[in-house]
Order: sequence, then C-alpha cells, then structure tokens
Amino acid sequence: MDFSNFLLMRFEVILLAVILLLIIGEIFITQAKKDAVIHLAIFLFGIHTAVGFFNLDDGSLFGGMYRTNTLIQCFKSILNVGVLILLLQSGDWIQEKIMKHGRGTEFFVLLFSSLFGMYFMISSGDFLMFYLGLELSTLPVAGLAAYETTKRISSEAGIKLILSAAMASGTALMGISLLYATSGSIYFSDVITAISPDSLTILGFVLFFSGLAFKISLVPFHFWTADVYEGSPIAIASYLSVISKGAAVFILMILLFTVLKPLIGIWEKLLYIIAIATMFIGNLFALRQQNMKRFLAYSSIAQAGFILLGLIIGNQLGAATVIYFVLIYIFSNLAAFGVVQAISLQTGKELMSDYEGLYRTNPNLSLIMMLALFSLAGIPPVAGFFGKFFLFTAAASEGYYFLVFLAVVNVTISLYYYLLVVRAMFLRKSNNAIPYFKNKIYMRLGLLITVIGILILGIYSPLYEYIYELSINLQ
Amino acid sequence: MNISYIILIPAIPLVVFLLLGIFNQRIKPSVSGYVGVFGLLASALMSIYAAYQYFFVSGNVDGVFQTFSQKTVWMNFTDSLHIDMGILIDPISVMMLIVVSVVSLMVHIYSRGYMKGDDGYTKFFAFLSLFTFSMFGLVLATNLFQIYIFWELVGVSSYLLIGYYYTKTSAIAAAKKAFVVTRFADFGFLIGILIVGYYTGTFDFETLNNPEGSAILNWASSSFMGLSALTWALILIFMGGAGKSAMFPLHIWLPDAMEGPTPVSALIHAATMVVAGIFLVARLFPMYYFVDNGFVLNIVTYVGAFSALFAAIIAITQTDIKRVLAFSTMSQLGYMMLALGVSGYDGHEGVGFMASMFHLFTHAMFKALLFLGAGSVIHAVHSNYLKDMGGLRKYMPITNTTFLIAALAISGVPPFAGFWSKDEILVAAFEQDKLIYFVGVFVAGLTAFYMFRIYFGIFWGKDNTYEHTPKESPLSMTFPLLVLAFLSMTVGFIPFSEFISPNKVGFEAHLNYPLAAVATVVGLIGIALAWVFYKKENSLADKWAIGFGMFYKWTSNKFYFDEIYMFVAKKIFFKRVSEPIAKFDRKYVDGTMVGIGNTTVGTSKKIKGLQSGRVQDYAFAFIAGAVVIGLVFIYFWT
Amino acid sequence: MIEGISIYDVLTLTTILFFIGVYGFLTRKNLISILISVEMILNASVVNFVIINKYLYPDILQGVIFSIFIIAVAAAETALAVAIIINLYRQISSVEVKDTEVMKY
Amino acid sequence: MDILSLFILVPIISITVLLFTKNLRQARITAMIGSIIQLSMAINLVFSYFKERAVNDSLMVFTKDIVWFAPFNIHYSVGVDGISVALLLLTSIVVLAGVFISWKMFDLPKEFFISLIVLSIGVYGFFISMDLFTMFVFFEIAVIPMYLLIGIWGSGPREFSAMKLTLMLMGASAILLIGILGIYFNSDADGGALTFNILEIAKVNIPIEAQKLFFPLTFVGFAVIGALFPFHTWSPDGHASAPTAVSMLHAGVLMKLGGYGVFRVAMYLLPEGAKEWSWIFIILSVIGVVYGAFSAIKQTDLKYINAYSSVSHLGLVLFALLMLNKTAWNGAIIQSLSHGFMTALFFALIGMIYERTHTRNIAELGGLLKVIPFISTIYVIAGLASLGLPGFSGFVAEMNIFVGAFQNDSLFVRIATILSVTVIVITAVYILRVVGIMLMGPVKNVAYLKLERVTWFEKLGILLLLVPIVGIGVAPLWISNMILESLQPFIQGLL
Repeated sequence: MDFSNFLLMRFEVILLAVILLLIIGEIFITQAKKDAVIHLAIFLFGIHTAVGFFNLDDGSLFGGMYRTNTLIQCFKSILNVGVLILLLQSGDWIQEKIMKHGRGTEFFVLLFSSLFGMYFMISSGDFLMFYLGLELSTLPVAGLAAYETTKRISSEAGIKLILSAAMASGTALMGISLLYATSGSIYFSDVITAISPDSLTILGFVLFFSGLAFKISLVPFHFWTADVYEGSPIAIASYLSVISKGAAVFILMILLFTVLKPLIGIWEKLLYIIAIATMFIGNLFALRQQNMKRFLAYSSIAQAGFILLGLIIGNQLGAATVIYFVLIYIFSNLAAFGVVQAISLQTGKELMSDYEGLYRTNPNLSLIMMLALFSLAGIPPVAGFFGKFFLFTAAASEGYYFLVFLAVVNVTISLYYYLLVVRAMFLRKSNNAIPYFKNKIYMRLGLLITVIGILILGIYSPLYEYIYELSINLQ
Repeated sequence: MNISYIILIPAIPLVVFLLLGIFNQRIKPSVSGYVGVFGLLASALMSIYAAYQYFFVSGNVDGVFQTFSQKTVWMNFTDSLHIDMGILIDPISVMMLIVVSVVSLMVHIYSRGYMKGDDGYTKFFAFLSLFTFSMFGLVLATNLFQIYIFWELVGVSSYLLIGYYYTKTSAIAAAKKAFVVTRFADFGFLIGILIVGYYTGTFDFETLNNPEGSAILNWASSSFMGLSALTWALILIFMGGAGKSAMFPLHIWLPDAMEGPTPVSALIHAATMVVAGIFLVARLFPMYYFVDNGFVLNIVTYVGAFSALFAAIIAITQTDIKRVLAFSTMSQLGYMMLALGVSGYDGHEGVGFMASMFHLFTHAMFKALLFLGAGSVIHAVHSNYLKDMGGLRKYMPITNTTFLIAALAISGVPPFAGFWSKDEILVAAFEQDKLIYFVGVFVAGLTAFYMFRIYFGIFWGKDNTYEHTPKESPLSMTFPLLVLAFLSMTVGFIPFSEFISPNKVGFEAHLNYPLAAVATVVGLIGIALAWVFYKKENSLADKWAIGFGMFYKWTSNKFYFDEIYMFVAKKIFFKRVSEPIAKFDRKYVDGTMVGIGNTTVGTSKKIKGLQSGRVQDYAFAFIAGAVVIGLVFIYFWT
Repeated sequence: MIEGISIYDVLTLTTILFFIGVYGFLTRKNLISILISVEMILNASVVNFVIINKYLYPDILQGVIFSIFIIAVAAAETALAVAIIINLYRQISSVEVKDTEVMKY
Repeated sequence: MDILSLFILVPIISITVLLFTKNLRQARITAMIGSIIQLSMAINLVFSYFKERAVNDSLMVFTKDIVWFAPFNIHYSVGVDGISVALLLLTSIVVLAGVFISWKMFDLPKEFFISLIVLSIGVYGFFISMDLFTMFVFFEIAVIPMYLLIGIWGSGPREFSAMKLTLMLMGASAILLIGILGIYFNSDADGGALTFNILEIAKVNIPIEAQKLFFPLTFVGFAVIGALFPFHTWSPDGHASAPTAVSMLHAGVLMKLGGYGVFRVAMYLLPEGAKEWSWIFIILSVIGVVYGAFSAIKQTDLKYINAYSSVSHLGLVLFALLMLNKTAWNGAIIQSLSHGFMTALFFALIGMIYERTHTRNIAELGGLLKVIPFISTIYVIAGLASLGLPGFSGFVAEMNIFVGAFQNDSLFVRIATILSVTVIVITAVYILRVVGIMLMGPVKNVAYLKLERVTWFEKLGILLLLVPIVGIGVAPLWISNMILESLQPFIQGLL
C-alpha cells in the first residue's frame, strides 16, 4: 500500500497535526506562559493555511468515500483564510476572557476539530462520510457556543444549538435512509445513476435538504440562528455565520449540482420558495434588531437567501458566482463581526445605540464597519456589490427575473438596516460615545486583512475568472 | 441698401446696459446718466439716418418698398426650422425704429431730471437701456421666434422697471401681475408659433408673408375643430399680441403697471412696448389677411373696438392721473387694433393698416408727452391723485402748455397729430363696418372728455394750497416735453400712406372731410363737456356720478376685472389647484412611499412573535416545514 | 429478513417512532426528556438503515455500518448536550425549557 | 492613461491626498485644486473633442476598452460623444462651484470633501461609461455618498430625508438592475456573444417581447433619479435637508443621471419598447411637469420650491426624451445642462441666504435686495433663467423641447405638449412670488441690515455657474451642434 495516497488528504493531515501539536504543547507550556498557546495556534494555523495554497492532485481515497479536486481545495483554502482571520480577530478575546480560566487550548482544539469535520464534509464521497463530517463540524461548535460558562445566555445558546442540531441531523438521517432505500447505495457515484424523482426520493431529499438548510440557516430551518449568535461568544457567532455556513453551502452545492442533479426539477422549485422566504424573513427580522450580534445573525440569514439565487440555476455560472459570493461574504461578515468583537471586548457594549457617535471617537473602526456593511448590502465599489450582482446575473441567466426582482427589493430593505448602523456611527452625536481605544496587533491585523479583501476582491477580476474556471468541476 | 450698420442701433443700448449693469456699484450716477443718454442719442441718429436712407434714398424701387434683411442662424431645430438672429428692414420696422429711438431718447433725457437723487439711478438707466435694446430687437426681428425672444425680453424689462421701487408692496404686485398676465398671453403666442412652425416649416417673416408663398396658399391644408390650423395659430398669436397690448380681457396689468416710475410708463406702457402687439399683427398682416379670408381680422376688430370703448369708459372715472392715461392708452391701442382689423390689402383698401401705423406713430409722441407731463406734475406735487392737484398752470407754465397740446392732439383737434391719424382710422372703419365706426366716433368723444377732465383738473379747477409750492421742472425734464410737443403738432402732416401700406406700395390718402368734421365736432363736444364739468370747481360731476348710480360704481372699479382675476388666481388656482396638489403630494404620493417603508417595519414588528425563544417552537417550524414542503412536492409538483 | 413481517410494517414502525420522537421533542418540558426524544428520532433512522439494508440490498452492508456510526455519534451528541445542560443547571438551577427563553424576537 | 480615465483617476488621487489633510484649510485647498484640475480637463476635453470629431466620425471617441470580467464579457469601456462631453463639463463646473460654496465647512471637512468627490467620481464614471455594468457601478457609487452627505452635514430632519432618498434611489437602481440584466441576456439575439457594451447591444435586434418587458424597468429605474412623478418625493425632502453644496451637486448633476441613462440605455437600446410604452410615461412626465410647478407655488421653504421646480424642469427632460425626435432630444440634453447650472446656482444662493439669515422660510425674509444686493440680484437672474427667459440657457432648452414635441402630430402628444407649455406661465408665478416676497419689499427684520456681504469664494462659485447659463443662452449653436451631431446615430437606431 502506498501511503503517499494519503497526501491527498493534506489539509486534514496537517490540521490534525496542528491539533495534536496544540494538545501536546499544552502539556509543556507552563501556566505563566499560557498566552503562548494563542501565538502557537495562530502560527501553526497560518502555516497550515499557507501550505493549503500549494497545488494538490485530484483523486479519491477509501474506495471513493473521500475525494478531492482543485475546486474542493479552493473551498478549503477559503475556509482556512476565514478561520485564520477569525483567529486573529479573536486572539485578544481568548487571551483576556478564556485564558483566565485556563481553557485556551481546548478552544482551539474544538474549533479546529470542527473545521476538520468540515473538510471531511466537503470532501465526502458518500453519505456516511458526509454525515460524520457534518456532525463533527457541528458538535464542537455547540460546545464552543456554551463556552462562556459563566454566562447564562451562552449556555442557552449551546443547548439551543445542540438540540436543534440533533433534530436536524435526525431528520437528515431519515432523509438519507430514504434516499438509500430508493437508490440502493450511500455512495454518491452510485446515487447519481440510480436516483429518479419519485415520491420517496423526493421526501428523502426534502428531509435531507432540511438538515443542510439548518446549517445554512434557511427559512424555516433558521430559528436557532439568532438566539445562538446572540448567546455565543462573538468569535463563535462569527464562525457559525461564515465558516460553518460557507462549508454547508459548498457541500450543498456539490450535492445539488452533481449527485442530485437528476432532481433539478424539484430542487429548483424548492430553492425558489426558500430563497424568497429566507430573504424576506431574514430582512424583516433584521430591521428592528438592537443587539449587533442578533442583527448580524438575521443579516446572515438574508444573505443565505441571496446565495440560493446562484444555486438555483445549477451550472458552472451558478457555482462560480456562489463561491465568489461566499468568499466575499466571509470577508465582509468577518469585518463586521470583527468590529463588533473589538468593541465588545473593550467596552462590553453590543447594542446599536451604543455605537452612536462612534465615528467621532473611533473613525477607523467605524470606517471598517461601514465598508463591511456596504459590502454586505452590495454597494459598489466594495466587493459585496460584485458578489451580489453576479448572483443576480446568474439567476437571470435562466430567466428567474421575478426572483431577482424580489431579491433586489430585499437588497433595498437590507440597505435600510445596514444604514441604521451607519446612521448610529456617523450621523449621530452622542455624549457617552464609546471612547477612543487602540486595538492590539492581532485584531488590527485581522481587520486589515478583511478590509483589503473587501476593497480588492471585487475589483480584482482574475480572482473571479479563476473561480469560474475551477467551477467547471461541478458540471 | 447697406443695412449692416443698423445692427449698431440695438447693439449700443446693449453695451450700455452691460456696462451700467455690471459696474453698477462703481459708476457715478452723473456719469451713468450721460452714458445712457449719449448711447441712445447715437442710436437715435442712426435710426433717423436709416429712415432717411430707406424712405428717400434707396428703399423704394419702382414704387415698391423693398425688404432688406440680414440674418445668421442662432439655433437649429430641424433641417428647416431654425431661429435666426438678424435685422429686417421694411417700412414698418424703420418707422418703429424712429418711434422707439426718439421716445426713448426723450425719456432718457427726462429721467436724468426725474430720477435725480434716486438710489438706483444707475440701475434705472441700465434697465432703460435693456428695454431699448430689446425693443429694437423686437422691431427688427426677422422671424417669429426672434420676435418672441425679444418679446420676452421687453416683458422682463417691463417687469424690472415696474418693480423698480421694489420696497413698495404695490409695485411688486403690479410687476408680478404684468409679467404673469403677459406670460399667459405668450403661452398662446408660443403655441401659435409652434403651429406655424409645424405647418409651414418656417418662422421667417419674408417667407410667411409672401402672398404667393406656400404658407399662405396652403393655409387650409389641415384643420382642427372647424378652423384651419393656421387660423388657430393666428388667433393664438393675436392672443400674445393682445396680452402685450393690453386688449380686453388681458388688459388688467396695464393700469397697475403705472406703479413704475413715470418715465417708464411713458416709454414702455404708452409709446413702445404696448404697441408691440399692434406691431405683431401688422408684421404678420398678409397672413392675417389671406389666411381663412381674414377671419381672424374680425376677431382683431371686435376685440380692438371693445377694448377702446371699455377703456374709455373706465378712464372717465379714474382719479389717479396715471391710471387715466393708462386706460387712455388701452383705448387708443384698441383703436389701432380696430384699424388693423378693418384693413384690406391692396391699394387704398389698405388704409386701415396705414392708419393703424400712423396712429401708432402719432400716439407714441403725444402719449409720451402726456405721461412725461404728468410725471412733471407728479414730480412737483408728489401725488398721483387728481384731488391733490389743481390750478397748477400758474406754477408750471411749460408743462401746462405742452400737456394742453398733447391733450388736443389725442382729442383729435386739428391740426394736431392725433386728428390726422384718427381720421384715417375712422375712414377705414366707415368703409368697412358702420357699427365699428360709430363706436370709434363715440370713443373719440369720450377721449376728449376724459382727457380734458384731467387737464382741467390738474391745471385749472380748484386752487389747491400746497405745502411746498410747486415749481416748474428743470430743463432736463422740460426739454423733452417741448420736443415732443413740437412733434405732436407736426407729425400729423407726414404723408404716411406714401410710405406705409400692407403691400408696401405707397398710395394717396385724402382727408375725408365729412367724416373729419364729424370726428372733430364730437371731440370738441367732449372738450366742451369737460369744460363745463371741470373748468371751475363745482359739484356737477359728483351729481352726475350719483345719477349714473351703479354704473358709475362699476366703472370706477374697472368693472371688477381685477377682482375676477384675483378670484381666479387666488381662490381657484392657488386654493383649489395648487394647495391641494401640494397637500396631495405630501400626504398621498409621499405618503405612499413612506407608507411602503412603514409597512415593512410594521410587518417586521408583527411577525416578531415567530421567534418565540422556545427551542421547541423552532423544532416545530423545522419539522413542519420539512414535512409540508415534502408533501407539497409529492402531491402537487411532480 | 424476518418471517411474516414486510418492510412496510417496519418502515411504518420507524415512521411512528420518528414522530413519537418529534412529538416528545415538541411537548416535553424538561430538556433531558427532549434529549431522550432526540434519541428516538435518531433510532428511527438507525432502524431504517438496518431494515433497508437487510430487506432491499442485502449484498453490501452499507446501511448496517451507517447505523453503527449513527449510534456512536448520537452518544457523543448526548454527552455534549448533557454537559451543556448541567452547566445551565449550575447557573439557573433548572432544566426546564421555559427557562431557556431569554433570547427571543 | 487615456484622457477619459483621468476623470476617474484624478478624483481618486484627490481623495488620497485629502486623507492626509489635517484641517479645513488644507482640505478645502486640496479639494479646490483637484476640482480645478478636473475643470481644466473638462474644458480641454471639449476642445479635443472638436478636434477629434473633425477626423473621427465614429459614434464615440476617445474610446478605451479593457476586459474586466471575461466570463461575463464585462469590460471597462469608456468613450464620449458630444452629449457626455457636455455633461462632463457641467459636472466639473458644478463640483468646483460646490467646493467654493463649502468653503466654510467646519464640521468634519475632510470627510465632507471626500464624500463630495466620491460622488463626483460616480457621476464622471457614469457619463463616460459605455458598458452597462460599469455604468451601473458608477451610478450606485454616485448615490450612496448622498446618505452621508445629507445625514451628517444636513439640517432639519436630515436622518429621515437621507434615508428616504437613499432607499428610493437604491430601490430604483434595483429595478434598473433587472432592466440591465434583461438587456444583457437578450444581447445575443442575433447570435453574438452576451455583452454589456452599449454600442454592441445597439447593433442587436433585441426581441420585441423583451423590449416591452424591460423598457419600463429600465426607464423607471433611471427616471426615479430624474424625479419622475410619482417617484419624486425623495427630492424635496432630500434637497431641503442637504447641505448647500450637496443640494447643488445632487440637483445639478446627480439628477441628470436619470435623463442621461434613460436616453443612453432605455431609449437607445430598447427603441421598440419605448414606442410601446411611451404613452404612459408621457402622461406621467407631463403630470410631473405641471404638478411640480403647481406644488412649487404653495411651498414656503426656498429649497422645497426649488426641489419642486426641479421636478417640473426634469419632467420636461423626460417628456422630451419620450418624443423620440432629434429636436426634442437636443432640448432634453440642453435642458439637463441648463437645469444643472441653474438649480445649482439656486441652491448656492439659497445656501448663502440661509447662512446669513438662518431661515429658508420666505415668509420670514423680505427686502433682501437692499441688504445683500449681489446675492439677490443673482437670485433674480437665476429666477429669470429658470422661467425660461431668452438669453439664458433655459429658453433654448425649452424651445427645443416644445418645437420638437410639436413635430409629433398625434393629438395625444399635442395635448401633452400644450399642457407642458403651460409651465412657462406657472413657473413665472412661483419664481416671481419668491422674488416678490423674499427679495423685494421692505426689510422685515432689522437684524438683516447687518448681514455679511458676499465673499470672494461665494462670488467665484456663483460666477462659475452663471457664465455657462448665459453662455448657452446667448450662443446656443455650438453646444447644440455638438449634441445634435451625436444624436444622429440614436435617431437612426430608432427608425
């Protein structure tokens, strides 16, 4: 047996190594120097991310349970970059709030485990691997959500997440079992050939879909989102909203575009309805949120609705626009969460009204927040505009003009609430505005990367062209 | 004939305007007065020279007065339609040059005295120059659009000059009224121009007026509501002219316009701008005559005649001397319109046209004189009202004499200028329509009566005692009076018919002695009545006024036309149109837009209960959603 | 393959089991009970996998293997959930669902 | 670097420099220098355009084309014809005037000028774009700074107005987006590749059905920013709350994007749709024309008057565009220019008056001619220009529109034309009303007797705007020829 085959799993292997190193490291690092764990984790993960950019062969392992190709690597790298930014942004928080309780290493281990699960989920070649990846990616996050053990809402978030997740995975399993019943195999490659749109398959598909929709937080499977985001530590909310959601979108896309392609007649209708519902519900709820985390939670629900516009057409164009959008969305949302986190860490304030007059005391943070929100809303020249425009173009290419119309209506609604934040920061003056503070280096670095991303990703067209070429893999 | 130098006639006032306007603050008042006067003097001399050249040297070829024009494209609309800027020299434009330049020059000179010490002295001369420039442009216009352009410019100069005393509320209102009413008329004018442009493919006067041209020959090619399109156009253009010339029912601005400084009233609202309407109809006379066989001319006639009568009646009862003169102007303008309306085209039939122009010419002289005389009086007693005057002949001999000459001229007493022109009008009317003739004669009598009413009221009548003893005006003011008085006496002897006629071929016009006698007698009767009523202070007039009762009251209130217009403007347009629209906009249009936003936010509030916070509800939504979607797909969409 | 019992009977059973789980999830007031209900939902699919494998595709043991994994994961899940519940109990001395409704709307 | 891309680049450089400025002095001088460079570039462009036009008779000159997003066939593609050149000139003048008028922007000056310049980038970009995508990008770039400009530096209910304005305009651009996508996906009707390039699409016969569907979307999308009734209500509130320079730029330049877009995209690319739908938009635009004017009569706030007058004037632009002939289009473009200068001038003057008297309510003002003669005189002149007095640009524009509209001999259009001609009267009423109440009459407040005289930068700003108004009004031929020439291909596309 040639072990070099296992190099195909480079992402997983290295990440596993990182996890193990951290666990081992914890043993050797003295209590006084606990902070070194953070630097170590970030450093190691940085290396991991960098290595991820190197090219890797296509191929599959374990009789097709695991497969990889350039597109999947691209996904993984995107997730890596997101997690790296997230680590940078939350480094200070971990140092100040978590390290005191001596639970820093676990945090990283859990986080990386979850990411590890996502790798497998994305790379899965059959439903079993998919299921394991899904669970591995969800369960540690539930633990992380409840990580601030002294806060009631943190525990509440954890319990809500795990119960909902269990429900979702139960439903998804039921669906998978039905699909298994009709197709006779849990291998994707077999399913493609065996599947046909009969009643049982449809039921199985819908149940299975709801399990994934839960992770992407599509309406009506989204209810956990807001509560969990609000209760969890911001780093975890941020993780859930970008990394977890991004990974789920990727795998959903892979499944829909390849495995479940024969059911396109079903799922395009399904996505149509759900897209509309998701956009509207997300936006309408976001309108009146005061808590920034909750606000971003609903905003991320709405964004998920937009993503479906790219998925619905089921071709290379759709895939490329979705990946591009997710990439941009990761940067934008991380920037927004980053600012929220920075402020929360310094002052403990998380309400929109606390942000009043922020520009006059902390101009840079406000500018970053504004750019992030504009990017989320889709205002040129920042990246979000390009992402959204291409999504709409994709949907329109198959004639979904009405859907695009509803989407643009929603863009307008969403602009309203994004502008509410801008209003608080820029337009208002306040006597008890958050005073000026300086962020530590990690946070600044993390925010800087997101800002650069927001500014560059849209205008720099070769990136999109690269993704577009990769997306051919999904045809 | 070389006409290129004529461009300087309007150009000089323009330059003066720009000079005085831009350096308004830096220029000394004394200097600006001289700049204005000498500028205009140059224009006037050139006008006279041009007239001499045209009428006596090179204008007349084989008995026909030639039309000279020089133009350049100013603005392109389509391949055929364009606005030209240029100068058109024909008998009436040359005549108008004389009128405008002479009267304007006199007014400029006069103003140096009249406006002395005023804050806006320089500004005043700037505006006067602007007006003069625009008026020159108007009379020299080569096409409909050019005339419209200058038409608007004289309108705005008039606005600025009426509103010259801008701190006076009444002056502001008057200026606004004048502008808006004439603008309303111009609305018709503009649409008329558009129709002409569309159906004839040209704005050019020479093309339009050519009796053999396609414009006139094809007048019946298209029709709208029973009349041909061109007929409508001419009616609408006449509407523009009627607005500017204060014809009934668009006359209401003219009396109010007397709020302006008196020299302005003399120049704009008596001699020049208000005749623009007459000039417009005269300019397009061939069209008016040939299109629809002169149908529109009937309208012109009746509107003119009615205005003449209407204004003359009102003039009798007014107590503000400038208003009397204003209504008198309106009445005389009606006369001119009437004359145009009854005119024919060829040879002696064109006497109406000729008479109208003739009267325009003489009227400009004596009416300017009347106004300037009135200004001189007002200058002396600081009041416009008859009741504050009386017995002024002792204090102001020159004014007295010149005013008397003007009054005699307007009353049609031979040999003063008015007699000649008015006689021609009556001749023309008599030949065409007896009713119109009788109206004309009656108005002539009324004119004499009201004119001498104010003459006696000012210079004779009761001997008022004055706080400040009135003095004769300075030379700068009396000089123009004397010049104009001289002209009022003499211009009647000009053989107008040899120079001006519709078809540009001169003809012989003779005095019609019976008609002349009738008119003169009627005029003298009017004067005699005025003598009886007003020569000495007595209560006869009041008794008669009571005798007329309601009629007197209506008349002195100008038949409540101001009130009607005010009602329409304020109560209907402001209150019933504008205000509801403004409210509608805020409440419904804007309300809808804001409502959409509020509904969205409201919906958001209503549905917040969905997110109950209970994990079991979430699970229910989850499972119900999945099952319902599954069932829907299985049973409906496969 | 069990004599006298068709696959439909078993599938009906698992469906009922599934919905009992769902019903329990939706109605129990205690978080622990909810957790038990979740187990029932998961077990419904476990049985499903085994039965489908046995009845329809007996050649390859895909479903059976799958069900083993499900059991393992369910155990992990429960452990984590219980840990969180215990942590919650330490803070509010309650494991009632109604006490976990701080965050809403 | 090509001559057109500099219009984008120079403002970006200005912004970069502005970022490093420390105080008002530095900020305004930087902004001024940047804007002066822009203006000189625009003037230079006019001359180069004439030179280029003499030797180059393609539709657009100075074109530059760079592939941007190859998979979508999106290009960064710029080029100008006479119309864009004229509008670029307008923009650069108004921006410079706006900088002068904002000379004393004490609150967050740096940010103010940056936002202002960002806005101008959007406008410049919009006018030079030949690619629908870039055009749309610049359109939105131009709209969004308005929120900050009105929200931060505005007055009155600024937050509400800013929000309303932004949402309505973005809502419109959302509708527009669908129109653009519709055009894009029908641009391969003749078998070519999908393209966003306007010139390419113009050569394609887009199916009639698609034209009918997407014309109204495109039209409304653009026309909302051109204050089409009943979507104009953002404008009064927005203008009233905005700071002076922003009102100037917004009314003077930004609202022109609507007419230009309608012309360049909706009319040019979807001519059949235009013919099909024109009747309903003619009705709406005529309502806008008359209705705006009537509304203006009853307003008491100077800015509201001007805002409604903009609705009326820009209604004429849309009306003219719908007439589908050269003369009316020419009029529409000139009206855009003329309204741009005029309304900017108005807002500048209103700003100066407000700065001195702290009120915009005409009932509280009076006799200003006596106390601030220069400003008041210019106000009268601007008013006269606005009511279409010959010698000013408004007249030229209106006459072109009316004559053009009258070339259309259906009774419906005739009636519409005559109705819209009535504005020459109604406009006179509301303009003179303001002049009468505010400028003339006795001085109502003794405090006004001590008002500050006009300053040099204000004078400069005013003159910058006044010169073109008079310039176009007195000698319209050059600009009209420049525009007419460029209109020719559009007309041919229509027939």
